[in-house]
Amino acid sequence: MALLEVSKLEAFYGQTQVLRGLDFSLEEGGITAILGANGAGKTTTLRALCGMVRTRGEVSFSGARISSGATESIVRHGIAHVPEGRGTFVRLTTEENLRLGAYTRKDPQAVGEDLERVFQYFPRLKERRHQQAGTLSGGEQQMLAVGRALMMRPRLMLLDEPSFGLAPNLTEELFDILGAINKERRVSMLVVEQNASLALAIADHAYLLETGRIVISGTAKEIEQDETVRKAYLGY
Amino acid sequence: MDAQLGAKVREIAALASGAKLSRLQWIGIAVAIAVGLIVPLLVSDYRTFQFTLVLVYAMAVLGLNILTGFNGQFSLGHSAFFAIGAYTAAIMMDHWEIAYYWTLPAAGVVCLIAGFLFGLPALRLEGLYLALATFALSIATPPLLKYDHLSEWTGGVQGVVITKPDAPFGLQISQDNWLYYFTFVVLLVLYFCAWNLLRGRTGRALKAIRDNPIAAQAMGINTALYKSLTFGVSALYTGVAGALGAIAIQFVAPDSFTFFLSVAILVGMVIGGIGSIPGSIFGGIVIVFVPNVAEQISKAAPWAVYGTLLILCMYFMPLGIWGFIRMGYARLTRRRKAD
Amino acid sequence: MMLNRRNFAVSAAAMAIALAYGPAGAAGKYDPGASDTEIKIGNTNPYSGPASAYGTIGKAIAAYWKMVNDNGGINGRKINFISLDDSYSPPKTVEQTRKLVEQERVLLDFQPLGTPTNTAIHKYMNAKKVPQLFVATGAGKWGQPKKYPWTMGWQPAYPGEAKIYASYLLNNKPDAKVAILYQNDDYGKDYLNGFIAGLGAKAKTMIVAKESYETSDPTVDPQVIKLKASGADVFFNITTPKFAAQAIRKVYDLGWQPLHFLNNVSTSVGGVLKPAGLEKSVGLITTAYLKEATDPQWANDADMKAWNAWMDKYLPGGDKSSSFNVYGYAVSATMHEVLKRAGDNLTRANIMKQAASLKGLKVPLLLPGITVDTSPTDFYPIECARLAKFDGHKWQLVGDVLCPKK
Amino acid sequence: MEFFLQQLFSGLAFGGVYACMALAVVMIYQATDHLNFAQGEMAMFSTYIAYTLISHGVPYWWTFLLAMAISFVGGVMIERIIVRPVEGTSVLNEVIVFIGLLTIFNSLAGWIWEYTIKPFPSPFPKDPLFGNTFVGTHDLGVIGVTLVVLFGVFLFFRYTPIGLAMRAAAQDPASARLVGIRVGWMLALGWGLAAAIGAVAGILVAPIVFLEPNMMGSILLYGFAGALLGGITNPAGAVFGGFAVGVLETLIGAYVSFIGSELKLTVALVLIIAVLVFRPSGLFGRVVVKRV
Repeated sequence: MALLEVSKLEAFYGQTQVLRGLDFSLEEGGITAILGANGAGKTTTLRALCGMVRTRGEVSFSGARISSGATESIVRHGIAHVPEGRGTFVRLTTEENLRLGAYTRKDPQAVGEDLERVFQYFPRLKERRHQQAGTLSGGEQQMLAVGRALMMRPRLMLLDEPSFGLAPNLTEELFDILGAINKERRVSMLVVEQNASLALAIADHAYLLETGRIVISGTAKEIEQDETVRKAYLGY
Repeated sequence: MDAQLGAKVREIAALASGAKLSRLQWIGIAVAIAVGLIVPLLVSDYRTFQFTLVLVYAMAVLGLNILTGFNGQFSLGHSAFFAIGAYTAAIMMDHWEIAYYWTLPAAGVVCLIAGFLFGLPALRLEGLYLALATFALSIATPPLLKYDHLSEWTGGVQGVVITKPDAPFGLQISQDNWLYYFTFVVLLVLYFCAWNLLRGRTGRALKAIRDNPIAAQAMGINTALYKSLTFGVSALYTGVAGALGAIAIQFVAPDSFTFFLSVAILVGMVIGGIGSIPGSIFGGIVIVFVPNVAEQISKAAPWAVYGTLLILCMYFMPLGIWGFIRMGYARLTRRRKAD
Repeated sequence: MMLNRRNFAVSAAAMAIALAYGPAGAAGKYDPGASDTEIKIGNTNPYSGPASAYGTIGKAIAAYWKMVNDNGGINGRKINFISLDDSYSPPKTVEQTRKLVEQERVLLDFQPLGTPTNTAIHKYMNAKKVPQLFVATGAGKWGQPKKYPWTMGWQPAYPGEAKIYASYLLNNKPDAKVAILYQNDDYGKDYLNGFIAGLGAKAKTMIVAKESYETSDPTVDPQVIKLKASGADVFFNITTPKFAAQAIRKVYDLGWQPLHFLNNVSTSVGGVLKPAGLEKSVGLITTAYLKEATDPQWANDADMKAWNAWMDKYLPGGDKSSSFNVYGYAVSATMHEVLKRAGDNLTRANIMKQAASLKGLKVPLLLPGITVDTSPTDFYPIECARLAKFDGHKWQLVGDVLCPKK
Repeated sequence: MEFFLQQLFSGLAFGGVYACMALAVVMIYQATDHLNFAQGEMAMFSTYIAYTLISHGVPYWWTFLLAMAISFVGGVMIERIIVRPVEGTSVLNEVIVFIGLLTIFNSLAGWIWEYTIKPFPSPFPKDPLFGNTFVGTHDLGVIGVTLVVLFGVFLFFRYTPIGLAMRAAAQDPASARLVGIRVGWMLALGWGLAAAIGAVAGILVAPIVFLEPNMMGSILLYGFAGALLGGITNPAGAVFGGFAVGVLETLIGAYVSFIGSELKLTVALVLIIAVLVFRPSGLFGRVVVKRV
């Protein structure tokens, strides 16, 4: 059975319908990429999974029905969302931001260990652990967001444009770390990316979204070979 | 970020085209003016006097609305400008025996300057800090009016008593009716000016500043000047209202211009409808009549009723009375179209 | 509201008799607000806002008229007492007073409360020729029969009271150094100016310090410290109850022991001295014209017994230690007498005429020796008072009745 | 010198009161990102509840704790029942609801307990410590209790997960939800805590200014000023700000003769605003660098 099962998912902003019935699933331990142009509904898909927009349809996570729940209840199932714009708590320190990631956990000792592990992944954050998070650079805030998500010990991470605003070398580093996390800790990931080649490089499955519908789906390899995808999104 | 900025610019540009009035709006305005003209003929002098106060407070609410609704700044200090206007009128009439109608432009100019000067330092303050600064202004007003060295002009703690004007040209109408019509005309003129100002270039600039100060600056709008000027114009409206209020009440005293007046104007604005010119009339009605309704419901604890009414208003009309009316109208027309 | 059936029966009977024999025959002369069966009386009071403490007076007055009505009214007419809330805001007072006069069409405006509020309607009431009677303020400006024939005060005017203290000082302590604390409004200034006038030429040398406060101040402690530092040995305390209590306590806590005059506004034992601390209030001197309800010396006083019974019946749960309730009762009793004397001639002019011809009227709850006196040229009903000294339990009356020099 | 010390201590004593109120203000700001104009009246109402408990013979410190507990529950309920429907509509709508709450509490207190001033007991000895004439024991007590409460608040926000969650929820509700924080309850909790601290402030203030429905009016205003002066995001700064406002106001009144008592408040406020113009986040507020 798949970890995440989505059927007929629709989402609305006010009166405007953005998602028009998505059906997809995600295997435990896998990385799935969602590709698409601006406004195709990629970010909305992630937000819909977390109950941050008005939705219709079914979403079940590891067998439990999570659609129609409140955001804070949904994430307590073990879904960590790294949102667009990173969602940094700018007035809190780096460490406080990270600790908030573990807010729902009841094992303080393990939380301490996890904090150290995040600092191992992102040594820059350790240097700045007592600094106000608002003063971090864009790249550092992106790391902070990923680190905060890890602190939850999630079973599924939803990553919204992790490469946004990062210098190419930083992006590569980040994706290496994401790949490592996926392998070491068996964390499943759903990645939304503009940079399709980057996403397809670490994903094993991918979906292409156009105006709120899935138009192409398959393994990352298949998608990479697809004519339209190559022309429109990979640029060769 | 770029996308957002672009959207903002487009939105600002779109505002320019939507500035014409529809036929329905013309009819609405005509009806409102007709009602305004007929009212004093139908009711007693006392009611006319009350409606004069409604117009006066509507003017003050409009003043605050220009600041808050169109510029995103909010003020707890408008009682100060109301007081400056009122005292300007009272001192001119009492000390120099100048005719009442000359006091309005004078009050307006004095308040424009006062508001502009206050607006300059206020520029650097935002949100809560601006609230504190304006609040300080309204707290400081009564003691300043009582200040010994000014008491030759202000009458100190005693205040100034002034005389209500008679109708000119031998018109056979009561003082109250005359003052009502006078206020009504002033209000119409000020409404027209506000509408003209806000739909034109200036209005677009103001809205741009409110919605996205950075983008506005990028478009070459002198944010600082506009913001201070808005403060001045807002004070001007409130000051003229203060002058008319003083003439209607025939008395100015420090106790008339406490912090609670500022609160009343703010309440009137929010319940009337933020950022809406017609809404301010409802604001005036709220300021004058809601306390009376509260008192009628309970003499033991009128404020408890008043507070409850305020909260209920916010529950059922979060966009204010004018927003409520517009939404009701929109729903009605939509239903009609569906049929 | 429990209705006592027997009382109801009695008053119903009284009403029937009154209707049968009362105004009939002598067909009354009436102005708006009066009729064979009813007299409409208007009033404004702060029932909301920061001055609502005074609203107690309005409630007491309403309770008084209820009692009058239960006992058959005045000359067979019921009193219809309409009291409106003005929040102590002059513009609202104007609006509400116009409502009373023009819409409710009351015969007269009784006890509107506050100096700025009454100032706002002063001109209007006189232009409309509607009595503005026994206003609830002690400012000096309410007794000008020539200029304002329709306005009259009631309680001793503030300047007059201040003059009593001044002459006491001139007689007993001519070398005094006086420090003054006053509220920065016309109430405070009236006292201050009356006091300066009372001291006359010596005011300049005798007054060594004066400090004011605003009602929005949370405390007057800093002012008291400053006054003490002036080296004064007399302290004239012109403050409203809350600030009076603060000042009394601070004076004591600072170890300052001046001759301490406390204005009559704040002499309530229950409402001021007890909160300040009775032991800290020993030695205070004030003027009094009303009996203090908590004072044991009046325990068997007939008026006080009647007042207690009235409180129990008409203001159950009301604060018996509040001097406002005594005040409201006494001033209403004065109005009661005026209306009684007006008989069936209930015109506004006759009401003013009756109000301006009270001679040696003994109103319930006034101190022995204090009477209400008016004439067409004297619109100050109560002018005299007695000095009283606080002994730690009650106000001890000292000496004779004193009247300010004119 | 004696005069100066007396003025200084008088300023400090009232500063303590303002500081306590400022702390409650910061508390609710930390938890809800808003200033609550009804805070003072809520504190006043709590104090009346304490007054009622004491007059029914409940011992002082039990009353203190009970009043805090009742206020906490009351604060939570007010947020859940009254404020919640307007949350997220607009700041001004919430302000109007706060003003509504203010008038309701003020009026209800006057209606239930009347407007006459009432003495409120102090738990501290009546006589000044060591027979000094500078400062009353209660005043010292106020300063002490304020500092204790400040310390408690500091520990709570800094070291407990729930304190951290409250700050997060106030700053960025959407992100807070994403880490599983129940934002609605954090707001309610903030209201409850602020009400409880307000109760402390009221109980401490009442013996000084006397208990009456309007007692907190001006104190809340000074509390706001203090909180903003010190930095609305910083509890310790707010406490400092409260003390500063008290001392500043007193000393200006005492030493600048042409200002005197008449305009001291005005001048104090102008000074505060001047400070804010140059330090817009308050003396000790953290400057937030926003990267776009």
